[in-house]
Amino acid sequence: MNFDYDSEQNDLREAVRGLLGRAYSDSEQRRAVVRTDPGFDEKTWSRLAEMGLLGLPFAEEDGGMGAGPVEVAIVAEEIGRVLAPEPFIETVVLAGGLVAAVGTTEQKGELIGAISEGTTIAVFAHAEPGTRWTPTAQGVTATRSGDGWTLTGVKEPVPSGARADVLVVSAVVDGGTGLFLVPADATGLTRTGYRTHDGTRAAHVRFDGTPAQQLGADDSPTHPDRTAAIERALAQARIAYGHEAIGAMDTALRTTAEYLRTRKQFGVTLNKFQALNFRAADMYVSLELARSLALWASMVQEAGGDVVQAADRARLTVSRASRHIGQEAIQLHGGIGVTAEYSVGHYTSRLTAIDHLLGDGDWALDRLAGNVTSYATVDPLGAPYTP
Amino acid sequence: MNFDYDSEQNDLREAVRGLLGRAYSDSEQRRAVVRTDPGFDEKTWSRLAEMGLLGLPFAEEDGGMGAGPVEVAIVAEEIGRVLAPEPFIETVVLAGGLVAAVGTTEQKGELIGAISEGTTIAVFAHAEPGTRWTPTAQGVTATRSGDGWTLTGVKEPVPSGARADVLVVSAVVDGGTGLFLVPADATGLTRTGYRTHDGTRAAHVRFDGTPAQQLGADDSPTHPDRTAAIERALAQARIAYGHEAIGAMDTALRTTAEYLRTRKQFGVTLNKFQALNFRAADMYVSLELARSLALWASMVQEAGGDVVQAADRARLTVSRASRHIGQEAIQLHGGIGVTAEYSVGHYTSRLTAIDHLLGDGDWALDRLAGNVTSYATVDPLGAPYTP
Amino acid sequence: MRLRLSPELEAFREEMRTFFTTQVPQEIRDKVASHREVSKDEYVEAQRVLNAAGLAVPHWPVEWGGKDWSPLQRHIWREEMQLAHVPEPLAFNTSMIGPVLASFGNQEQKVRFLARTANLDIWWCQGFSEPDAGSDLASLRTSAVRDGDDWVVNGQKTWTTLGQHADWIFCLCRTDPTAEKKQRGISLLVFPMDTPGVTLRPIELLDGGFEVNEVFFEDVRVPAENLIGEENRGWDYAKFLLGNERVGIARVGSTKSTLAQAKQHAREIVSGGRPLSEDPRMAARIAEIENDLLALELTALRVAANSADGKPHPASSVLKLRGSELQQAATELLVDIAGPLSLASFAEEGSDVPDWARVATPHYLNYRKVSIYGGSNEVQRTIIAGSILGL
Amino acid sequence: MRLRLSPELEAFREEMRTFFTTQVPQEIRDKVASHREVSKDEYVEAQRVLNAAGLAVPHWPVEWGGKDWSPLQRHIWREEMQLAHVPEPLAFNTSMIGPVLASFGNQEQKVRFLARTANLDIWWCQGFSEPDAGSDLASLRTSAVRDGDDWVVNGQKTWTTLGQHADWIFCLCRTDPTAEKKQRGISLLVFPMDTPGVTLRPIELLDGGFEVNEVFFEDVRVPAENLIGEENRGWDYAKFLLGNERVGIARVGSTKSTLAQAKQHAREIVSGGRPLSEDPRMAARIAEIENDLLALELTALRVAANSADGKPHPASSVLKLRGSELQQAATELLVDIAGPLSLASFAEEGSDVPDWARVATPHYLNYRKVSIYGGSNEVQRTIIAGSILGL
Repeated sequence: MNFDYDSEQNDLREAVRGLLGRAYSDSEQRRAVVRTDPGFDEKTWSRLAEMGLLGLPFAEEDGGMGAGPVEVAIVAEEIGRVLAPEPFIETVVLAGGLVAAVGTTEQKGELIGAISEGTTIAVFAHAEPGTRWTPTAQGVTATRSGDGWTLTGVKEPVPSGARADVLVVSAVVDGGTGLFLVPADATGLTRTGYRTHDGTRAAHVRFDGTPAQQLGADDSPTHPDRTAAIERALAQARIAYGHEAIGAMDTALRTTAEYLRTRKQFGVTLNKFQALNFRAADMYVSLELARSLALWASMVQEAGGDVVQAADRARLTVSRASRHIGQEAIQLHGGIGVTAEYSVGHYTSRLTAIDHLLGDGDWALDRLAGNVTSYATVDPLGAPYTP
Repeated sequence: MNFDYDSEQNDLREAVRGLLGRAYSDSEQRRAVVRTDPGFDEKTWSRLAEMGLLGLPFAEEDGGMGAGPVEVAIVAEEIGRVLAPEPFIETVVLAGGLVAAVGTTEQKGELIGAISEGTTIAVFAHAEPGTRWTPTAQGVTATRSGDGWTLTGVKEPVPSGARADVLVVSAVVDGGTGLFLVPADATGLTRTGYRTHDGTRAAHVRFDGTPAQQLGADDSPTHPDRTAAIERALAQARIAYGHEAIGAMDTALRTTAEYLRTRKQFGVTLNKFQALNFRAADMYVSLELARSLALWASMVQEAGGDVVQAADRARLTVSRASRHIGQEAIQLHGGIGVTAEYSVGHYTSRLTAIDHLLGDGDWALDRLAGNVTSYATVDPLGAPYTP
Repeated sequence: MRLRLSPELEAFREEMRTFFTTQVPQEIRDKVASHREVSKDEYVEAQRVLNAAGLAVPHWPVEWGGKDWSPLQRHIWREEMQLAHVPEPLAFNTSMIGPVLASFGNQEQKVRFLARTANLDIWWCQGFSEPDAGSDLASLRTSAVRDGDDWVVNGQKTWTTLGQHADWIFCLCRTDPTAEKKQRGISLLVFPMDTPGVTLRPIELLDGGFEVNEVFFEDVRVPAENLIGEENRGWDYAKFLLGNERVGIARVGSTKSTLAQAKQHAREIVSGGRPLSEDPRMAARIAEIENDLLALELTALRVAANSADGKPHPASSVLKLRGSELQQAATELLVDIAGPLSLASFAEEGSDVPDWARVATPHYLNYRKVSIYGGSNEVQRTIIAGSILGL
Repeated sequence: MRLRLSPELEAFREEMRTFFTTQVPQEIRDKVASHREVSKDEYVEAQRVLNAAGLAVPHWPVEWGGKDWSPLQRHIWREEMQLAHVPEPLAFNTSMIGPVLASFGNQEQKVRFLARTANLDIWWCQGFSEPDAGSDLASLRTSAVRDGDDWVVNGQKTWTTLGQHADWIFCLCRTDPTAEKKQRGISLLVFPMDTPGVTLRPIELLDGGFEVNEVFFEDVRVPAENLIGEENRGWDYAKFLLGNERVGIARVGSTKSTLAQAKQHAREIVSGGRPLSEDPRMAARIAEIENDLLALELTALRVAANSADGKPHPASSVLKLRGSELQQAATELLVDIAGPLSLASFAEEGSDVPDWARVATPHYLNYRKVSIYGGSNEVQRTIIAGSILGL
């Protein structure tokens, strides 16, 4: 048991921080980037690829770097630190993760390599207006059509859905939820993109008898139920978003502390007001507790433990911390905190988005509460968190 | 619509405050009184009777003063202000209220007069180890026995149950819950009294074929279900306890503010520490909001509106305020706050007791939540709060 | 102590309710209800409907269009207006400069401005805060120097709400930089926004909207007759005006409507096979906010009933503090009910996400302001601790 | 970054668990588990069992009975001890005066005291706080004046925990009232509680128990050799000692047991026709406290793993702050689960209310202390704001 990064991990962090720090050294740079489609900087995306970050968690034989969840967490945290809008988690952890988990050797060969090289942006089209953070599909249906499948229905909101080159789509199949690949130029595919409050992009995606390829071997008339694989991929993404949130909270807190140290009112700097300092101290407490849980969840993933439950735990604590820190960061700044011209409000905006992407704190708490009387105590180093 | 006391009500408050202020002018007086059984001062009880307070809400024809819920609230608040341990709400509002609501003319003639004169202390024996703030009985059963009834089972905790001259007892009857009168010297009645953390007394009361008189006319072989009457009496007591809590919180806050103004640390008085002042300000906010709701609930009762729902609303807000103010009063005092030798902790102790007597905040919230989507908005001046 | 409204007040409430729900155009009220941006023309139209019926400035002196209402009537008027989603009369006109002019302006100024202010013929904006004078307003530095018959104004204001619509500004300027206390030496000037030397820069907010501005003054010449009240007494007028601002800022009616919407939406969202409204924890969350709001409303009624002498009740700080917290709790609730749909914030045509869910997060983010403006919650706590608890 | 314990640490944990659950008398551990008062004899017995196995003072120098354990081992030792409801070795002996003697005492003092301190042959108490020197400890006024070979001590201490059991006291006294800074001029003296001139007055607490005392000194003569460390350096030793106090004060293991009990009791209480544990809001409340506790435990592990240099990690303030909040949340939870039964607090024979429900409220009231003692939560926030955030 230890919480230390090894030297390679520290090097990785330095490298990512350097790259993203240059790309988004002040909040105006980010504002300029997110103002126009696709809402991120394609050049920065290429540089992430060159550094090997887009292939980080994939097996080397699939064209990846063979690194683990802790490395992904490091990248996510650095993304959060500067609010880099590049769809790293969407493409690498979620869509890429599903391809790596379920895809055939061929599909992996084709897609994992292209994702790692930065030439293909893949996203997971899963949320639907009628569902609420479920691992199953409901409104998009897959139908056998000759050798392949066709999809019908609507996915929304799909993060980066308009820019994506490939969509990994969940859809209702006999006996459960299947996974399919749909290229951007497929017939019967309509994508309507829009900007979201946090500066990123999402889309309404309509499938109208759209041809689709089954993800995984299509060698039986039926499609296996992929709910468990989706649940697992969502859990891994929840953990990664947790780290992005940690990075964002860290910056929000440091920005706030700096503001308190320098902003003058009533002839003195704000850090002469004990009530404000105490609230900043409480923000620090929230942050460090959430950081511990996020790191632990990544370690559980690495150890092969129950990643779904660990992700729920991280989600709950990160959600509570995100609201606390995001709201207090604005309040302690005062008026400037709600402007788009100053950085700190964007952190709150992004934290709010992350919180609602794959299940918020109350949602996670519901899942944990359903189980809470089935055991006496939680042992973070024991079952079910280590196999 | 107005929130002002009239001049008679103000006079009543002054008189009660004078009497109780003399009886409990410092917390040592109260400590001495609660140290020995029955946990209150019989002389003070007589003086309350002499002032007419023990007959306050009862009809004049029954031997009472014919006053209303607002007058009862005034007395309860003054009781809370000095933590007077006399069982006013238990005897007058609960037991007396049930007799007045359900009793025959004879029973009223006998009991209401005796309660009003202070010669009989009656309490409601209702809680059972197996129930949780229900308006029904479960563990005590009533059986027909000749002209009367016998009771079997256990009530606990019964506030002031060992001192009481008469018990009003809820018990299971065919088709619901009935109400019965049991004098202290009944055969088959075993009462084991004890001190509770707030200095008052409670008892374990065992009925073992104990003869009992039905409350209300005993003119049919069956006993009518009294659940609604009990629910109503409990609601009235919840409102009265709410006012007692308001009085206690008011003192706790004033004591705390005084301590902050006078206690020195680091060479200055504590009110030089902004963080502490802000927390005292938040206590004030909680108190005033709870006060508004408690006053409103009494007005609903007076107007003949839905007293049960109004009591639940008051209960919720008073409970939240009680915990907030009770806990902060101790914390802002520091160590002295948890000693029995200083006053403020006793306020927290009593507030905690009140909170758990007839249903705590979460319990009230559950009842309100069950109903919350059945209407669009709450109009405090409209239905169901005015008839 | 009496719960029921008198028959007269019942009738009054009914009259207000009927007026607001039938006389103010539905399209405008729908926009307010759904938290969409109300245009300048719509603001003006709504206020003129109210003013024509004598309902825009009831708290003004009778001779200038006011009604001699009790505080409880004013409370009912405001709550019913909010419940009906009527855009409130522009606060800068009716709660701020109007009462100041009526109390401290000279007769000529009253005649010149008051009727047009009530009717929103003049749209006023506020020139108070500066980049280095926010909560510490008395540190303001914008200067007005007397030059012949004019004041010459130089400096900068910020957080000027809806300044982009404004015809005139009321502006605190430092007229005596040598005054011993910084609160002295400040005067209140009014002048048109198109006076040469006035420039305005809109500030984009987190929700993408533009409602506040920076205003710059470069050698702006203001005729001496545009001084309101006495020279160097501007701080007194500002305090008077900000006291008025705090009244009604609890916004109970508005939060009540938001909560009613939340219930409706929670019924429409399905979670775990049942309406979200039937989730015990969601139901409890709604019920708790609702009860908190009831406590606030009753406190507002208590304060209204006890402030007949015209001065703001000290407990009005409770209304601002708690009112803003509950506005924020209600907007956060809507985001959480929207859940994954809340991500579709700027979706347009072709989206299946309902409008209310699209605006939920921008609205939530924007509403972080309500605990900052009008005297931040920290300022309110300072007032409570100091003037009520004696700390 | 690695989740699993090494096989050695797994074995260590197993060894601790086995020892604590089999070697420390069950009756004593049951008392701790049910929050009943542990007698002096039982404290002594338990600590001697630990000490005999080398488990009372593992953090002391090896030559005085310590083990050369890693911070992680110490963490495991403490958590397992709490989970097994073992009364912890008396903090005044093992975490406070012991380490001070080992670090700053002279050889003679070490020989004289340390072994007996580890074995609880001497029961120490703390003479630090005074009526006017609580959080502001440096304002203490108890004086020690040199007179020949003795110090003569006069003054008063308070909050002396378990002073009624104590054989000796370690006591901060002002030895140089002329020192420029009040932190200078304080010295640390030790002396027997039965020295003439020492009197003790127990203070009754809210739960009816007596665990703290006032201690009065009237011309108490203390031999000069009983000065610990250097004259006028007592403040440094106090800071060293209080830093040790903060470590382990998160009390995760203890809160974890309380929470496990809460779950068990919630299963036994019936509410609305089902076990209270199946009430969705009660289940969520328990789950949320449990998750908060997990976050605290993991943070304690992080801090332990990062404080190998022996100094308390600055984040240890987080452990104290949050640890006390969660202890209080867990005790409040038990009161709420007990519900109406919580009123039967001092019931004896003949009551049908289970023991745990009787002690719930007194325990809750008593535990309001944990956010006050050992550096109040306000002190911890000050430390975090100042030394971590630079405010």
